[in-house]
Amino acid sequence: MRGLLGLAGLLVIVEALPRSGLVDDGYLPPTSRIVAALGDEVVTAEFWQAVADTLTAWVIGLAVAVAAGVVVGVAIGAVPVLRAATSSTIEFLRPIPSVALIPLAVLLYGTDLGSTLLLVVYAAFWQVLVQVLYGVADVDPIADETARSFRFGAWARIRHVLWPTALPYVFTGVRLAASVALVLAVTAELVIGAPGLGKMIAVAQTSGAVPDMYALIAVTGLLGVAINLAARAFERRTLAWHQSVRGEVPA
Amino acid sequence: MLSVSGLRKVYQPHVEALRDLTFTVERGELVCLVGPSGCGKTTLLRCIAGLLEPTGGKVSLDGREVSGPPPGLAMVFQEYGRSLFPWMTVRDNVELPLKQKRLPRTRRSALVEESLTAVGLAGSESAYPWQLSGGMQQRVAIARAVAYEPSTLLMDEPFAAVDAQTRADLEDLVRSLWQRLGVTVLFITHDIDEAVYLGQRVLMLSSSPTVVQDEITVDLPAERDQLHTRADPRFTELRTHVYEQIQAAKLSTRTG
Amino acid sequence: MLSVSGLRKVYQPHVEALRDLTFTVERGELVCLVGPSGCGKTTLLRCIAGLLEPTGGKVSLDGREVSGPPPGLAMVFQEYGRSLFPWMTVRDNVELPLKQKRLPRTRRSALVEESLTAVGLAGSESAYPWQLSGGMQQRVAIARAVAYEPSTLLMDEPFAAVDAQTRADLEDLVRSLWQRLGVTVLFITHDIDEAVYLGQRVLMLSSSPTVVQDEITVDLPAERDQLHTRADPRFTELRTHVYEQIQAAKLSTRTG
Amino acid sequence: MRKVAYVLGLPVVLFAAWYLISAGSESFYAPPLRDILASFGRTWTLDRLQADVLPSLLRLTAGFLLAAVIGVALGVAIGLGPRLRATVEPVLEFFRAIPPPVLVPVIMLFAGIGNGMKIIVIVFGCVWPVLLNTVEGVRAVDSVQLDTARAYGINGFDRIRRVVLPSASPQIAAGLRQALSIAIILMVISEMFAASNGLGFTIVQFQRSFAIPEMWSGIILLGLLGFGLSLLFRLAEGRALRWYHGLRAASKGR
Amino acid sequence: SSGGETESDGIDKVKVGVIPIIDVAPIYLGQQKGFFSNRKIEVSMEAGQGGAAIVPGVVSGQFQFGFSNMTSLLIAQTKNVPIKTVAAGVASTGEQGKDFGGVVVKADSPIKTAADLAGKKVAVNTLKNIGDTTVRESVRKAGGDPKGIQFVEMPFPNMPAGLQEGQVDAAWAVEPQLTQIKAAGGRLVASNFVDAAPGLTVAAYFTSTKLAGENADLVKRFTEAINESLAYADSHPDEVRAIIGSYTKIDEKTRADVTLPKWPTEINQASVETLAKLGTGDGIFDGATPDVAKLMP
Ligand SMILES: Nc1ncnc2c1ncn2[C@@H]1O[C@H](COP(=O)(O)OP(=O)(O)OP(=O)(O)O)[C@@H](O)[C@H]1O
Ligand SMILES: Nc1ncnc2c1ncn2[C@@H]1O[C@H](COP(=O)(O)OP(=O)(O)OP(=O)(O)O)[C@@H](O)[C@H]1O
Ligand SMILES: [Mg+2]
Ligand SMILES: [Mg+2]
Repeated sequence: MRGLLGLAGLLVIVEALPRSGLVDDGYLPPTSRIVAALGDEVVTAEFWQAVADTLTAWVIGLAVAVAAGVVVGVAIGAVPVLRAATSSTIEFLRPIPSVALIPLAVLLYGTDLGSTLLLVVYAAFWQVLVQVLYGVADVDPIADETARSFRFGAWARIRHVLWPTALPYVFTGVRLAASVALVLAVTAELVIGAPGLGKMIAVAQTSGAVPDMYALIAVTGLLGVAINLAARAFERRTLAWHQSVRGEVPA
Repeated sequence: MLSVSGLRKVYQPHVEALRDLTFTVERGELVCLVGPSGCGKTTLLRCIAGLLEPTGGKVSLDGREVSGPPPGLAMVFQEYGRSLFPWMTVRDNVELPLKQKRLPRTRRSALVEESLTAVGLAGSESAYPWQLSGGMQQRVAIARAVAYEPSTLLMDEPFAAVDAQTRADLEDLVRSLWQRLGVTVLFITHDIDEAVYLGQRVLMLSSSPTVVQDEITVDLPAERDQLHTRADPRFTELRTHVYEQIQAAKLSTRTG
Repeated sequence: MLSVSGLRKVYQPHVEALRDLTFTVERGELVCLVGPSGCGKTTLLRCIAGLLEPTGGKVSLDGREVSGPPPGLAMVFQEYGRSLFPWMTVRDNVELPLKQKRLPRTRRSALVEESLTAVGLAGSESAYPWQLSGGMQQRVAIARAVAYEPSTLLMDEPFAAVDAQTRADLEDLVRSLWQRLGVTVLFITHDIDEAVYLGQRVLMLSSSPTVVQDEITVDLPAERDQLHTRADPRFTELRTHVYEQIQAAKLSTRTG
Repeated sequence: MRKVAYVLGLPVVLFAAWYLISAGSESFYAPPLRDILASFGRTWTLDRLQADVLPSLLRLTAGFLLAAVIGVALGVAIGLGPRLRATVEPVLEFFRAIPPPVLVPVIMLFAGIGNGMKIIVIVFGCVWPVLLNTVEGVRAVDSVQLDTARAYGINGFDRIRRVVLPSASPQIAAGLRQALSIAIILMVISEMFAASNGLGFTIVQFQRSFAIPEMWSGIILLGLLGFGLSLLFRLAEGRALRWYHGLRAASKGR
Repeated sequence: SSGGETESDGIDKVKVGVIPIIDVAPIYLGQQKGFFSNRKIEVSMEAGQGGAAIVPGVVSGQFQFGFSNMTSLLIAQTKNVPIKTVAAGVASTGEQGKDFGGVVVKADSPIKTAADLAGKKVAVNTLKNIGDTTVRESVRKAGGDPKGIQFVEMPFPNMPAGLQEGQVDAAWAVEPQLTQIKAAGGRLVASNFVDAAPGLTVAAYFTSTKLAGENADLVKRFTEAINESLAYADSHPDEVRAIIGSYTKIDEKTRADVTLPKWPTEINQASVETLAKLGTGDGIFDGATPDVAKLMP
């Protein structure tokens, strides 16, 4: 409910800024005009096709990145030797921007989904990985010793001690990765021209169709909001035991 | 048989927690360990459980040197709160080690129920540890160890947070478990009466740098109960002896 | 004056920790609180400290209703380990509340040193809490409260993790502090002897749903010491009375 | 010795593999590593470093620090106030999902085309991991620690400074670590627009002018830069979080 | 996959990497008119943001053909990128003040002629490319000194705002931004394409040398189809204005107002030589000299 208030505030500001003449409405149109443009968009099949294309790239890319990030992160985090051996490589690869890999992606996949996926996975993977690494390091030694004293095997320790401890970190990682994946899906479409929202934005941009451009940008933003809502709901269910969730139940 | 010989532990950079500990505990024996706060009792227990690598000397259980947690061992940690998994209910906390032992489901539920009832927590199975009081949490940790039916049981001040009456009940629980299953028990406590009431022997540690200061054999009858045993004049004698030894341990370090 | 009237606390969704508690503690009084594990002692203390909102009834200190932690209050938590800040050394942990009180630096160092020495931790100032044994951690928490020179002192099983000798020393520390500063003390313990030895009055809580089961005034002389007071026949009488009351409390709930 | 072996081991193996596999490459866009390395020395001369890498580093530093401050400050406020969180979270999520390349032109409307714009772009991109991690870290502060602070009258700013922030610091460190590499990425992206110097600009320029070995050498330089910065970061983190690493290792047999 | 996919009925599927701007209207028109399918080519357009995606796509065979500006192609040639032009793309109208690209300033700007641009901040979409070399030429021709011009990179869509807000003193814009700026009161001070060379070929369609070698027939048919499209577009401006609406979001009014470029069917080789000379003089080829002949079909 309160969240709607926040969004409403944003809408009001965007309406007021151009109307008051603080910014030229040719460059930042008021909310009403953006909404009108959005209204024109949502009735076209092309628009929904674009949303579907973007979401497909997003879902697949995110799923691959999260799965890989978690598996690699837990493996590296649980085995100190692996961690020591890989950390320099990870730090080397991490700051390489996905956008710099665009020629490589196009080389391999053209404008297919593969191109977008390559960029999405590459960028989102690190988000999850780093969070998992920090989460794994957060295991309470007493909890771990308890598990060891009862002779839990490696797998049981991962599953029952390490994983629940890392879970809040993983959630943050997934939320970060979710938006990064969306950002890169759109960027890849924007630059490479793979079908999707990004391509539509690019077209609107080069055509100087400003309200359309903002309407499409708003759609990406709203997708982000929706994704976060889902993530939060899921978190409330799975982390009910965690201080961050239980602390907020009114006492 | 548990044997500790020449055990030394130095924490980095230079806290010498244990200097030189040597003693043995027979299979099926119940030995209590007392000593001043900070003398290294917890450190000792961790070394025995194979959780901590000693700086010198060695620990062996049934002839094999301990390098990791030996099978059939259960431990009640002094930090009971942190040793319970907050993401699991009480039942799951108690049941998890049994699952690791691959016990069948029905056996598991029976053991869980039994042990929780024994510590007076029947009815709290589906609460989370952080919804319980300190004493209740400690009892969950005890129930977990009891349900495990260990062959070696290490307990680190396991009754520190429970009231007198519950404490007496739990003492009797440990003794009956010990008698019934023939488990080797090493029991750390601050309560001298408790040490004498429970143990067959009481080991007294000096304050840091720690050695075994003294030990007594508790020559009370094997059948003990809260009322009569504690009223036994021999009981009073023994506890006075222990008290004096500890006093002496403290004084010796205080003066030099 | 601290007054608790009709206090009720229900944890969500439906654990009734406290049913109806009413009692008062005079300014400068030392009252001990005993009760079975899980009966709501900690809950009560949190309500008094203004950390927890009661479901019903009210708590007032010196006539003002408590809605947040009142000034001049110090508390020793049952979860001593978690109440120390792991990112600060022992010294900083003890000193932090004094900084909040805006005491000058020299006064602060004097208080820190004094209180750490009193609990037997001189020399561990620059260790981190997690480098200390359980009992030592608990004593840091006590030192922090003592150094604060509070006007109201709430202690939740503060000596649970220390050995018998240290415990006796700390008991005397609390009594001397109380006499010297005239502080109001509410002291939770599981040790009935301790309650009688320390308190001017002992409040006994029933088991859950909790009410005040009974209370006794400890009519022992104000000057107490470990040897003579505990040998006093009146002491034995009083502790027996308390013991029986608690027993009764337990039984009453067990049977119905 | 061992440490050095760990640090260099895998990269050496990977580079060797790349070298061998690419040795006979005919592909215009994936030239042999030999050529890339040869162009590395030629390309990244001292002048180049000064003219292009230095300004980039300055913008990067400014953006990263600004993001850290904003992320932590906002994160604490949001983490401590469930109501505030409920109100602003959707708006933040909204902005978080907008791709920086789309946003750059919009930011240019307000911030012009100078360094200010580039720094804003960096901040806008890398504030999120700091913010999210701070929020979560703050929410997860141990209740007993908070109660202790309250009971002793440690309130307001002091509570945040002495209890909330240190307690959340391990998670904040995770966020800063993420932000650092994102800042590098955004440095490149921001320099793709309206720049006339900078590492990102140079790489894009190489790409556009089909100087492919040079472009790859730039990407390698980016990696090295990231590696170097993360080394610095780890040093700083090791100092600031010494208590935490000690605490977490406390009983791991040391 | 050098030749695209050939269906069993002999139809070649061809992907063309284009930028979704007015310049490529003929290929869309040709597709609509059936100039490609007549020649058993099924074209589909892949709209990328620029050379970064199109050239690698063509080189790797992901796209069979691409669209790029001439200077970029010349740069590629100096680096031996294996590509070759196959057809003309778009050309300047050659009319001063009536071209599809030009340098504009704000109405109240002190800049009156191209010569005044010396020492000023001028926006171009990419540095070291066709924009800055041709603008320099305009300044030179107007008697100014192009050395002092400070070129600033700015995406075309941002130029109206950048000019308005004073972020730059002048902007080299193309349609539809050119019309937009003029509508907001902007003033044209130079037609740089016209100044650079008569009938300047601004952009061209190209393919990889590999495809040109392996599937000369396909390339030939594509060239024929595109040439037919170019000719058709050049003579049917109304249809061009209509088709632009199908792949861009330029509104109807602007579509009616924009200046359309010329679409000759031949690459004006002399103009390309000039472009190469200008670029060499400005140092955008890194000291190399492009071999125009090698690039030509
Ligand atoms: N992680 C550590 N790093 C450094 N010193 C430590 C560490 N853990 C324990 N010590 C030190 O080792 C000594 C023994 O600690 P230990 O916990 O074994 O004592 P204890 O006998 O269990 O005390 P208590 O009865 O108070 O629990 C103490 O002086 C303590 O400060
Ligand atoms: N956060 C919580 N959520 C739900 N129930 C709780 C919570 N905290 C405490 N309780 C319940 O309230 C009751 C009283 O708890 P409290 O901690 O006050 O007991 P106590 O008297 O301090 O016990 P002990 O002597 O064992 O410390 C217990 O039954 C406990 O399960
Ligand atoms: Mg201990
Ligand atoms: Mg309690």
